Amino acid sequence: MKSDTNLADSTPIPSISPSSNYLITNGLGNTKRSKRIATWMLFIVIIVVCSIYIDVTPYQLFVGLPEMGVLLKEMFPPDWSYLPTIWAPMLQTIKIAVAGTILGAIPAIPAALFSANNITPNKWLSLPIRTLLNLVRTVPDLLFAAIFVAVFGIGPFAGMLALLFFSFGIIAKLTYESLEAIDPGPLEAMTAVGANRIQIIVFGVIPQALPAFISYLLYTFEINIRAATVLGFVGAGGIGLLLNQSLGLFRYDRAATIIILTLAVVLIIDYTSTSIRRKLL
Amino acid sequence: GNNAKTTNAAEPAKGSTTQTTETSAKPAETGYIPKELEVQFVPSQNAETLEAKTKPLEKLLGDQLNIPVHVSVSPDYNTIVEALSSKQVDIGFLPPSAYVLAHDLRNAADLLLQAQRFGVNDETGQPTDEKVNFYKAMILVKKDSDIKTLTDLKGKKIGWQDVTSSAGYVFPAAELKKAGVDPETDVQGVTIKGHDAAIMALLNGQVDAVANFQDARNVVAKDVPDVFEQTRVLHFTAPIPNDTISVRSDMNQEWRDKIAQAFIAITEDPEGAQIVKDIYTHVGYVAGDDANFAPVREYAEAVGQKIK
Amino acid sequence: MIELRQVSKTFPNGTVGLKDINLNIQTGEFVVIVGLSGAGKSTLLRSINRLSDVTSGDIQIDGQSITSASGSKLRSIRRNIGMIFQSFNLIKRTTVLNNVLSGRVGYHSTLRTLFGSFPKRDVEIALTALERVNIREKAYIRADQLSGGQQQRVSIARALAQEATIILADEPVASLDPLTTRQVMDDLQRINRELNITTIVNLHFIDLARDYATRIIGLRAGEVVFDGSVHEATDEKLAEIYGRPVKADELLDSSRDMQGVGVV
Amino acid sequence: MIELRQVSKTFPNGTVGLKDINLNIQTGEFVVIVGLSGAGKSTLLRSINRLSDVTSGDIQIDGQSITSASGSKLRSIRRNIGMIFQSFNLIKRTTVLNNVLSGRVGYHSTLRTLFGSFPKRDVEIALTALERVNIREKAYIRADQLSGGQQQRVSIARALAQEATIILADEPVASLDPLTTRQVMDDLQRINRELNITTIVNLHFIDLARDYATRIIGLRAGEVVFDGSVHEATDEKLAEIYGRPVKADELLDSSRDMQGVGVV
Amino acid sequence: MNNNNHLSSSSLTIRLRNLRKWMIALFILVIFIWSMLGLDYQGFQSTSKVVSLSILKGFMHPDWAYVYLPEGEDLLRELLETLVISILGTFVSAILCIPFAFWAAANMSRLRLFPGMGKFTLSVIRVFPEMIVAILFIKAVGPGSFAGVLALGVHSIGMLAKLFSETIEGIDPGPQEALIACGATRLQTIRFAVIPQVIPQFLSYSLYRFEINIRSATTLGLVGAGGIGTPLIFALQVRNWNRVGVILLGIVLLVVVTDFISSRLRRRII
Ligand SMILES: Nc1ncnc2c1ncn2[C@@H]1O[C@H](COP(=O)(O)OP(=O)(O)OP(=O)(O)O)[C@@H](O)[C@H]1O
Ligand SMILES: Nc1ncnc2c1ncn2[C@@H]1O[C@H](COP(=O)(O)OP(=O)(O)OP(=O)(O)O)[C@@H](O)[C@H]1O
Ligand SMILES: [Mg+2]
Ligand SMILES: [Mg+2]
Repeated sequence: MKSDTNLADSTPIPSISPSSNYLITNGLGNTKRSKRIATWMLFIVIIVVCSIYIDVTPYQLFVGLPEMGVLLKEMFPPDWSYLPTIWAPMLQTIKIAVAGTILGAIPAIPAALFSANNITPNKWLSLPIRTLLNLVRTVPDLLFAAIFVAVFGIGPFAGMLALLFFSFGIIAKLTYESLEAIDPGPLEAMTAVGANRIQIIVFGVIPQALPAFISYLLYTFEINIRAATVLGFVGAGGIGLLLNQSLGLFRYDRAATIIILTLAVVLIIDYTSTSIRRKLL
Repeated sequence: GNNAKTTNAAEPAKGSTTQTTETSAKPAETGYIPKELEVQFVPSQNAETLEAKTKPLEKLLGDQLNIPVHVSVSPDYNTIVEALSSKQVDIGFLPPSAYVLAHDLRNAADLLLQAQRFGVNDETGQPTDEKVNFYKAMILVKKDSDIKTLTDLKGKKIGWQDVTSSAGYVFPAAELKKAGVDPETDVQGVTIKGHDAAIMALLNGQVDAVANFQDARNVVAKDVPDVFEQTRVLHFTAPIPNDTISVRSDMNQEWRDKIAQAFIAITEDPEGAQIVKDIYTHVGYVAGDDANFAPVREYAEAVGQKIK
Repeated sequence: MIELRQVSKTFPNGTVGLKDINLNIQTGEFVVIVGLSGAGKSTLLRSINRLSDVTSGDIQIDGQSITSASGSKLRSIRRNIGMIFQSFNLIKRTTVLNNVLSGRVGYHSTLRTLFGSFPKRDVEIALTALERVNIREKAYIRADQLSGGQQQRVSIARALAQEATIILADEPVASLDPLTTRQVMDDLQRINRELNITTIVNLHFIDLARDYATRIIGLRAGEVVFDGSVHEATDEKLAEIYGRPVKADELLDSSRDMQGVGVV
Repeated sequence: MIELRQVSKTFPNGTVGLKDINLNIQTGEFVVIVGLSGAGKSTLLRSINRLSDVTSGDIQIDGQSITSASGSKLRSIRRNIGMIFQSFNLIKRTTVLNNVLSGRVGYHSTLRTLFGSFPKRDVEIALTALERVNIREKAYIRADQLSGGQQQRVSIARALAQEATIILADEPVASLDPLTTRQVMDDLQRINRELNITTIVNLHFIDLARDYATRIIGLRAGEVVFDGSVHEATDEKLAEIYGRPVKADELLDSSRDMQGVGVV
Repeated sequence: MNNNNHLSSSSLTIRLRNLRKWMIALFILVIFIWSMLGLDYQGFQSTSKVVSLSILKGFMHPDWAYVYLPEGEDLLRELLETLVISILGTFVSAILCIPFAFWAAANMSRLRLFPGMGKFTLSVIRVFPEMIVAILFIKAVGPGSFAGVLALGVHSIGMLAKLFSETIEGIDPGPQEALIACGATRLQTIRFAVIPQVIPQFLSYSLYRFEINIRSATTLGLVGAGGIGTPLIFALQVRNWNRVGVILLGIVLLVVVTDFISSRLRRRII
């Protein structure tokens, strides 16, 4: 293998004999590997301890599965005669969800930009905003609902506010995380042409992050449509209340009707939004 | 038409009259013999203080029955009825309507005991020291309201609870109907979740009347101390039976007796009585009589919630 | 004028990128940086407009220290430095024209550019720049639908449209065919001469370097191992840069005996 | 043997990538494809191992039609075709060694490779391949911490480790210095000769093409405009490929008058 | 001139595209206004001042006694249970959703119908109300934390798999091509070219879901499936603001701590 030695000679790298090189690098690979194994072990231990703590019984799940079938069977056939009753509440729910999502998404944009480490390296700005986001996301929607009802009285407005805060927290968090994952190349290019921060955002960040943002917006909207339980708590009517009533009266066939209508709404929104997105981007 | 079996803890079920349900046809000696007991508690709506605590009762019952007892709490009765019917729960503290549904609709539970609470003084809304096994619903209006009778409610805005709530909808609505006001068409109904929220809505003038348990104003009084001065009871309904203690329908008769005895024994012990009162606001238990629940069925039917 | 004083750069993983670099580049020079792959050429260019911070030392652009500048001062220094990236760094999801126009944002107020509206003049500048690199017909196509060389040309057009006084080009012709290579290098040379624009180019081909450069800098393992005019860059000197003699066939001559090629 | 019969390819956006291509490439040939940027060189290579489906026509590899193969048959054809990508296509977030090892998955059952464990022999093959392109010392470094040329070399090592009978290389030396360029091209030539491996390389430099190829194919706007031996590839023929005369200075000769340069 | 022609035709397409953008913006605006009009804003309520004050007072004086009770069922232990349920629930859903995610990802299949079916399935799972999922599992395994784990786990498949599949759709196709060109099977391509690219995002979404699950404890409380939710609902129902205050404080602390740890993890992974 004359050529091989020739090649090795020509390299500017100091020639370590191949075998020792192999050992060194392989050793490096091993420590990484054992670290990874340790992480996995720790993870498994945590899962096992947790399972024991709350008394997980897979066997019970297995023998209990047919019981679930009993209930699912009761959902069919759906009670179509219930459809006229649920139209208006569904519409109401959509309205609340639209307003809550959009009003939550608008402040979420600056919040996300200020929280992303690669866009706002200033810790003194990002930390308080992240903390605020944490707080907003933490407060259970029930509590939001209770507070807003206390201040604004029962009705859709209080429900919308509860959704607004929730949407704000979720969209901002997801967006800033995907902002942190964007390709830094275009940002560099914009930095290099002397763009200021806002220009970097407009030209380097937004084109990259827009699809994710829209996707999170729709995702939140969908959650909001289904978060109707909260709306029930604030007397905003909505589809969640009817769902609870159906369950309370054990009318699973009506619950099925509600689920199917919700599914239809969600699918229609999904479809229109993807076609809009395709046109926009 | 449901002439369900009366299960009486004090004198075992020989006195059963017309036995229509399948489950009760079983001989008393057979049936399910528990090795451990799964108990779930669902509060009825007339509680002003509640604790989501289970351990004390687990201990009290366990001591009495000598088998392991596991107690859980749930704010929603649907799950308990479903769990009873799939035999995942052996004993349920069920609100009246939930008991009727579980018993009539699912054949999942039989009545064992009924809880007693202190009565409420109609005038002051404060508790008396009389132990009763029923409570009432009421329709509240603002003190200065010009609504004086039930018929005045025509065309007004009423805040109901869920349509499944005995005190918040079924009883008052049925009596409204009796008085000639159709609760579905003659009034403007608004569903409000929570008796407290309903009273707040009344105070804020968002609704003209609300249906509540007696006397839900005590809950609101923590925030609005003069709630009693601001409001007036327009109407009290017929008594609603208190929470039940029900057992799964295939429970062995001997064990039914044992369990009933155990609960009664707990309330007779001062320490036990205190615990049960603190957690569930129960002050005693009496043998349950399914006949007491006839009004629940009747009223439900009156508002179009016929239980098949 | 670009001045580097004792510039060093060590990456977080311990790799030494640059080691004690001292350079003085006069206005209007056409400097070509050569060196092995991994020698630190990209790192050097990226330090000059401070895309990567140096570990120690100071870099001055026309007397202003870019290593200590910040805020709008740093931005205005950068606006005058155009950069062509080795990996193009295009905004893939927008059109070619928008990519080129983005090179002009430094000239406009934030508000104006916020809505992506540029004066007609800017659009013309951008289209002219695209014409120079022969892809004006792709102006309204999304950048991710281009071939490798076409993407590289868009990145060049962006730097041209920036109308900077310094151009840093990191292997601007790596993916280009000889024709376009010549065109691009000629273009760089022309603006260097006509507008007296300081130009620093990383190149792999010594011949190309000799053709265009007024000065060649050789890097090896992060150190400057050669710095001189084209005429001084003799084969011996190049041997130092590449760590061994550069054989005739590595000069990419066209007349050669294939059997005589070394390494086989 | 690779046979292309009336192969055409039109992209969804209407761009014509290839137009009615007919080619016969014998086992052991060293073919260099030249052409302007955007001529369709990458598209042609990607069609041969069916990374992009052709619109019409048929491509046969050793008598088997890859255009109609599927499932495990398609996979086994592909396993015998190594590819070096213009844009490297490295898995950035894993180590260099893992990248190279991924070239060997075709030899193992899915189950075995799922847990990422390769036989010792494979690791040795991978390390040898890295040694050939001079970056063995980076084996345990994450691929995104490499310089451009280093990344290109990893991608070459991956194709070498695959031990294929056909190698398709899409501008394998675009980001490499002349030294490494020669080494890589020599290596390709050596395995082409010693192991009789059919090699198809896209190149931009005609000189390099003339040095290594046994046959040169010229593409222009998706069509084959030249196909012949190195000796046939005269300057006039090249003029056809590039659409105008190739001037002396475009051959990257080292002796030339700078003022004479054309395109300005 | 040819050039001019070209220019004008392309500026026309640009103008058309802008017009379309404005139309869509207008459409969204109209929908927004329509929904705002349905909101029936009634302004501040007469009791809002007293009530907010009493809520605020409750929050200012949290029920510290509830933090730790010797006999159990205090804040700390309920939070621990919530944490454990969330960990297991997240684990269940993170595992279960991976096949769904690949099923629904459009770039993992040549066919259009197949991922379409996957997306539809996920939509169905998503619209299935949490309540019903919880009831289903309570019927199977009885009330308690295990039912909570299963309900959380299965319910969140829909969302997690949707986010995962979008991540998969967004990856760089280059490495996949490289693997395909080596003759790798579909699974091998996924293992070597897809997984390394999506792992950080997967973990990030799982951690995010973990956080949501902690919050969902309130919903689970509705069905008595364990954790801090039930005490919170009870406290809310009887307007015991001091208790609500201390519970909220506990949840906030728990989420902040887990968020801190998870962002640490994320940084190490990326
Ligand atoms: N982000 C990074 N982290 C760690 N090491 C890096 C990083 N970027 C580059 N390096 C290392 O620094 C050295 C110099 O890299 P640089 O990119 O400057 O090389 P180059 O001369 O441009 O090479 P090429 O011609 O291959 O592009 C290389 O050894 C490279 O591996
Ligand atoms: N995904 C795509 N969609 C639409 N058009 C494409 C796509 N990929 C390539 N093209 C177009 O097809 C033509 C041929 O592209 P190809 O990548 O084969 O060129 P090439 O000869 O490899 O050029 P280069 O030397 O610049 O890499 C180009 O005009 C290009 O714009
Ligand atoms: Mg470089
Ligand atoms: Mg190409």
